[in-house]
Amino acid sequence: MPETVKINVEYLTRVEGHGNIVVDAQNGKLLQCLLEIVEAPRFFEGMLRGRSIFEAQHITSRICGICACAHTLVSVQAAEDALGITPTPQTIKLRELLLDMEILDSHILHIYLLAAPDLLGVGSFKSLIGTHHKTVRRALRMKKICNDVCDILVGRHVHPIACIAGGFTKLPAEKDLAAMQTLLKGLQSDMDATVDLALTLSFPEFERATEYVALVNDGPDYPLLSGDIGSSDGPRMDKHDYRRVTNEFTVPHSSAKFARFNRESYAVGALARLNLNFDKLKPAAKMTATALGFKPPVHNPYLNTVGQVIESVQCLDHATRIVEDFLEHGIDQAERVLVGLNEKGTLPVRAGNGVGAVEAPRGILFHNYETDAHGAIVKANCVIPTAQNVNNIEQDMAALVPVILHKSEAEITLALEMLVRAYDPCISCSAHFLKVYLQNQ
Amino acid sequence: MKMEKVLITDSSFEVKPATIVRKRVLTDKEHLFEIRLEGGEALNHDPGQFVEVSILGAGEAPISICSSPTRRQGFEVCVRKIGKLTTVMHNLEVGDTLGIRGPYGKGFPVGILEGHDLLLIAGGLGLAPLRSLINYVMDNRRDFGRVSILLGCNTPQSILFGDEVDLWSSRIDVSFHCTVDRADPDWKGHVGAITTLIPGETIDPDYTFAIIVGPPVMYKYVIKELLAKGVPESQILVSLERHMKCGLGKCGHCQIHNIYCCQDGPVFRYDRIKNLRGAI
Amino acid sequence: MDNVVLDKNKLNSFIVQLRARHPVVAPVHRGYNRYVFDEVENGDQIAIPYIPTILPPKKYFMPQHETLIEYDTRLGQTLNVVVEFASLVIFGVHTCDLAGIQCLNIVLSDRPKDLHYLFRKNRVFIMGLECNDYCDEYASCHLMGNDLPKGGYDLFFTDIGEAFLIHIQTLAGQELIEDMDFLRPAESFHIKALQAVRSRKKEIFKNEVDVERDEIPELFERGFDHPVWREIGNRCLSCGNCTNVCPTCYCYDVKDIPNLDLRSGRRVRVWDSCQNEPFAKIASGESFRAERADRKRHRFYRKFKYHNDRFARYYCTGCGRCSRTCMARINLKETIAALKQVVP
Amino acid sequence: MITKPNVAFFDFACCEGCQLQVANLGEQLLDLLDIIEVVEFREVMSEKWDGIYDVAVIEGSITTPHALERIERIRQRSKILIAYGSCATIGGVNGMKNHFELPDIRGYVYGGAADAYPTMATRAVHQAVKVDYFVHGCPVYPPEFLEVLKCVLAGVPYHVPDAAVCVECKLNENVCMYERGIACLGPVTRAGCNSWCINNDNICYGCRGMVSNPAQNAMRSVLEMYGIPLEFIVRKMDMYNTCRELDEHA
Ligand SMILES: Cc1cc2nc3c(=O)[nH]c(=O)nc-3n(C[C@H](O)[C@H](O)[C@H](O)COP(=O)(O)OP(=O)(O)OC[C@H]3O[C@@H](n4cnc5c(N)ncnc54)[C@H](O)[C@@H]3O)c2cc1C
Ligand code: SF4
Ligand code: SF4
Ligand code: SF4
Repeated sequence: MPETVKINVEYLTRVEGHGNIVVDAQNGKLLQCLLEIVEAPRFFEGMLRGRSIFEAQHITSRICGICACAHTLVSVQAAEDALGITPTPQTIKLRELLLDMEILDSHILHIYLLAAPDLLGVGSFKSLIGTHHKTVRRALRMKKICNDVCDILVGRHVHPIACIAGGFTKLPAEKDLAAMQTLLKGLQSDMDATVDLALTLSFPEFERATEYVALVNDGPDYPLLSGDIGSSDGPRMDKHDYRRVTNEFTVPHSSAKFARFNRESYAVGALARLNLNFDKLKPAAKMTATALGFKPPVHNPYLNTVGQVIESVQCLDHATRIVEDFLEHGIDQAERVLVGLNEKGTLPVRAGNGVGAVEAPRGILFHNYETDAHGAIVKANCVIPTAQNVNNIEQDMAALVPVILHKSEAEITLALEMLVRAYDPCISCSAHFLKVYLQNQ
Repeated sequence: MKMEKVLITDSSFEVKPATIVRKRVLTDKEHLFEIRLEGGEALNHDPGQFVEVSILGAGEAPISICSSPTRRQGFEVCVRKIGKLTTVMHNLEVGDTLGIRGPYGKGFPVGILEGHDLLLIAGGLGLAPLRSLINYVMDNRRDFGRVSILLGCNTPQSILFGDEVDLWSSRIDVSFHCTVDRADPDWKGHVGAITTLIPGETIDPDYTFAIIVGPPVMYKYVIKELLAKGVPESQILVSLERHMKCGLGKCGHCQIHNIYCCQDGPVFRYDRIKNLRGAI
Repeated sequence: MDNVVLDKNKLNSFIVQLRARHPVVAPVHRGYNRYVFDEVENGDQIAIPYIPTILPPKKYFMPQHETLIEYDTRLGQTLNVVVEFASLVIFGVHTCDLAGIQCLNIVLSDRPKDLHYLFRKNRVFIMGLECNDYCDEYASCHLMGNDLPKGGYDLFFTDIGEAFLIHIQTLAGQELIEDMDFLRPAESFHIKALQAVRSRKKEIFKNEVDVERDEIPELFERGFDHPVWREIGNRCLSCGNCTNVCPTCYCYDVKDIPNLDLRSGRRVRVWDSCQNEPFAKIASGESFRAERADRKRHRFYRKFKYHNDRFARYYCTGCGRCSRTCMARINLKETIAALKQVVP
Repeated sequence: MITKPNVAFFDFACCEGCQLQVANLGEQLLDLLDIIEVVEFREVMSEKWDGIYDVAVIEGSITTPHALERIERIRQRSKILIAYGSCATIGGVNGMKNHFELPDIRGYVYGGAADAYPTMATRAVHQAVKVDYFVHGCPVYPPEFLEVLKCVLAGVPYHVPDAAVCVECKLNENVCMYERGIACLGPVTRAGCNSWCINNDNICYGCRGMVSNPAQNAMRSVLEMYGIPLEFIVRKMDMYNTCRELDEHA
């Protein structure tokens, strides 16, 4: 019974980005329990300084290739907020479609390639190819379809091309919409099979109630693209007040910033969204939740993966409806925006301060740009979902370790790795945004 | 639009299947291959012509035929490893197959050369194409007048076809000189640029054809020396290397003004191209 | 042969009926100044009048990427020469582009023949369309003698007001429209209308540069060292646009594309451009047209001299594409005009 | 090929989007796995390998002394090393920070804690160790990646196209952005992406790096002609190509 354990998982695998888990327990007493973020810092916020607000999307998309569309969407939202541009209803619908595909794609990646190997007890998706060949094929097929839809809509999924501040440089023609519809239809049976797979998985039992934070709004739809900041513990806040929610602080062991709101920590992501907005799910997603025995509020972080399955159903459903709607009512091609128009200062720019808040696959994501009168960025701040979650993950680990301390070191390690992976952390993102404020200005 | 696909025959892009029957490592960069067309078919080439070698997956490349049509059943090519095709080719062994298109281009006009003195000048890998003519001349020695061979190389180690070079240099009916840019202690011969060999040659300008094959930089200087010796421009022949893709006078890469190196050349009379800026 | 008349309001039926036999490609408008030849389903999708399409119809004779050969090395080094093609009708080809196709026909049937090109050529029906007025200021079709039709089509359309007068030049063209009962035989007033169009064109179309066509060979004969080459060479970005859009450029590269199994694959031909840096570079690194001025000059000489010497025909049709697409605003008309200026 | 070559993927400072492009190949990935043996791919695999890598695929730029040591170690263990994605091949967006004084930018992002995060000027991988193959692009263009991989497996060089993006742009029948008065980096950027961005009505941002002999003076006059401030294009050029300076001074 190794009541004394020293765990040091370097370069945690199957998460996006680099993180280490450090646990130090002696004689049954937990001395240290950390999730270290060791990703090389990339200084995006610094690099944005002096750049045109119209370039912000292109640059910030490169923060994270996994949720490049979410960064794009939040960036254009913040830029439009700063410039005082209101997107058209058509633009908003197309952006919702893009976000649906992003979340779907990311969830599929996480469910099948990152989480499933643990749950099915193999080392990685590569071993799955042997043991669960069909499953792997399905996963790759689903990912490809999400990508193909994004290709049609914005040129590509990783670092989308056509989605810029103001709208889209290119709008789908009717045959493009028809192609998307066919693709999405083709996804349906694979989605059913995904739910069936989820039914066979069993998750570790562990509960720890925490604060859940996600976008909320008054519309009828499950809020992903816009809204206020909602919390399970407190009142609704305007997105411009995001700093009062995130309250970031640094800790010595991590290059990510930690966040806390009404309690010592809070969680964002699929679980948070479902705990706050479950009622707005479409019937298909609700039925999936019932089938999977998911009844909010859910306090088991491992079930984040189940939440992702439910959201995948929701996103597919929602995306299909958008495409059908466009097929019925047509797309106004006149709304295309011309890129780079502002090279000669043709668009009105102003000194402003804009905030974007979007539900990225891993949770609420904020971008905030302050511009000068020429539309150049003077200050930028980005708060990444994983950065908000890290604190909560450590709290979870601290609660979990004492309970499982009697197990073997390998078992403890696996349990912790699985816990961290359940949050689907995107460490590359969070390390890019270790943010501290201008000390000398 | 629905596309249909058909097989066609007699296309210029078709290749003749061929087999490597002998391989000799000349240096680590240059290998010599003897190739035989399937069914023993003769290539029927003239000295100075080239073939397009095809290796599926690696592409095609124009390679000079370096053997004389008077010798062997097959033909030989000497290949320097530099890119895709040439790298793959170096890895081929005896018995391996490849595809051949050609022979292409206008080679050395042996009919016209007959009865004349020959001054054969090769630099580096230029010896490969010239070797086809040299051996042709050796095999028909009495049809020609005086024959001199001038050879220039980087280093003694980079001399290609060493055994044959020895043979030529030992023949009494051939005058042979070799020079290297950089000598080593064992080198007994000449050191310096190939141009330095020319003044020492006894030339009867009216009866001499000078034939030059070498790297692009070499031509200008050698021609200058030859003209100084009084060799008429119409009796200086050069073989030019150009980027070449098709060998069919279409792809445009090898074009020099209005001539196509692959079809109108690679061997040219100097007087015909001297006014084409960039040719030499 | 004959002339028939197609009422403009029947263009749609015409296209729909054609389509029943062969796919039809025609100029379509794709946003800002972007005209392309693409497949159409009906007459409404066709953009007429139009300024020359970004790429000329040569893409249907010699596609940008074209499979020449398919192979499988498990079967040895033998290969299958294949042609991918579609029998189709190209509708609405301007006279300059008809001339372009004729130019390509000439070079690519010169020995050794390019069978891939010729195979497709024999399966394409060409329907020309007369320009009653200039497309824009870049054209120099009159100078090059291509503002009026000179063959190269199966059917040729002229807009004579309410209707198109169709000149039937080939039997194949005749057969294509045989069962179209909405076509009427041309009457004498139709022919008069055509003559009226032509005489109006005489007033509109004039030499676009102050040069006579017959003077051109001379200009190039003595213009090799003209400073204009250095001047445009200094402005050129070697983007290759001018050659890629030219209806008479046909330079290409050939390369192998193996499949993922690394055993089978294709040998493909891709358009190449003499303006590209590596075009005339050999394996040892020397480039024979390293200077942009040399490359620009080479392009112009291919249009106005080299091919003329070989095939007795200009390889510029006057379509204006190269000038239209050049971001550095290197203009063919200005270049010819400059060439005429004798330099002290 | 008798045995499948061992291939390992490593990431340095980057967004990991290029690795994701591998997963995005879809079922084609399974065909790929028929010809290579992926032995390490941290993003999606837990397995580690301690032998010699036949092929190491490197994503990301070298930005810390620790990374420099790590890439050197990987180089020693690899027969073939591929720089994969713009961060690796040309420094990419990470290079932008080179334009700020390092202490300045560190201070901006980390405030007082700056010293805890050692960093150095961003380097492309070839500016740290020898690189055998380059797959440019931000993100990489999957068909090109497969082309390069096939060359690697066949043991032949891959020639990165040294023509402008414009070539592909025209083959795809786009109207030139300059015709609309908009600056595009296509003319100085090397082709190979099939003019991805312009096909989607955006401009080329130069993510693949510059052609070997960019017409810099001509480019400048073009910008002048269209009334586009030079500083604008320089800024845009910097987005991906700042690390080029390290090559020039090398
Ligand atoms: C008439 C003629 C005769 C030749 N004879 C010989 C010979 O006897 N032995 C010999 O070793 N070499 C010969 N060469 C040179 C040989 O053709 C090139 O080295 C070969 O094409 C390289 O092919 P690759 O696939 O190995 O290289 P690639 O991978 O195709 O290219 C290597 C580099 O060379 C350039 N290049 C590409 N294609 C060509 C080309 N067709 N010609 C020149 N450069 C090119 C490319 O830009 C690239 O940078 C001859 C060339 C010509 C034109
Ligand atoms: S040179 Fe220019 S004007 Fe002449 S045919 Fe070619 S693209 Fe048209
Ligand atoms: S849009 Fe850009 S890439 Fe395309 S031709 Fe113009 S400059 Fe070149
Ligand atoms: S068009 Fe330019 S920015 Fe876009 S992928 Fe290609 S090289 Fe990169």
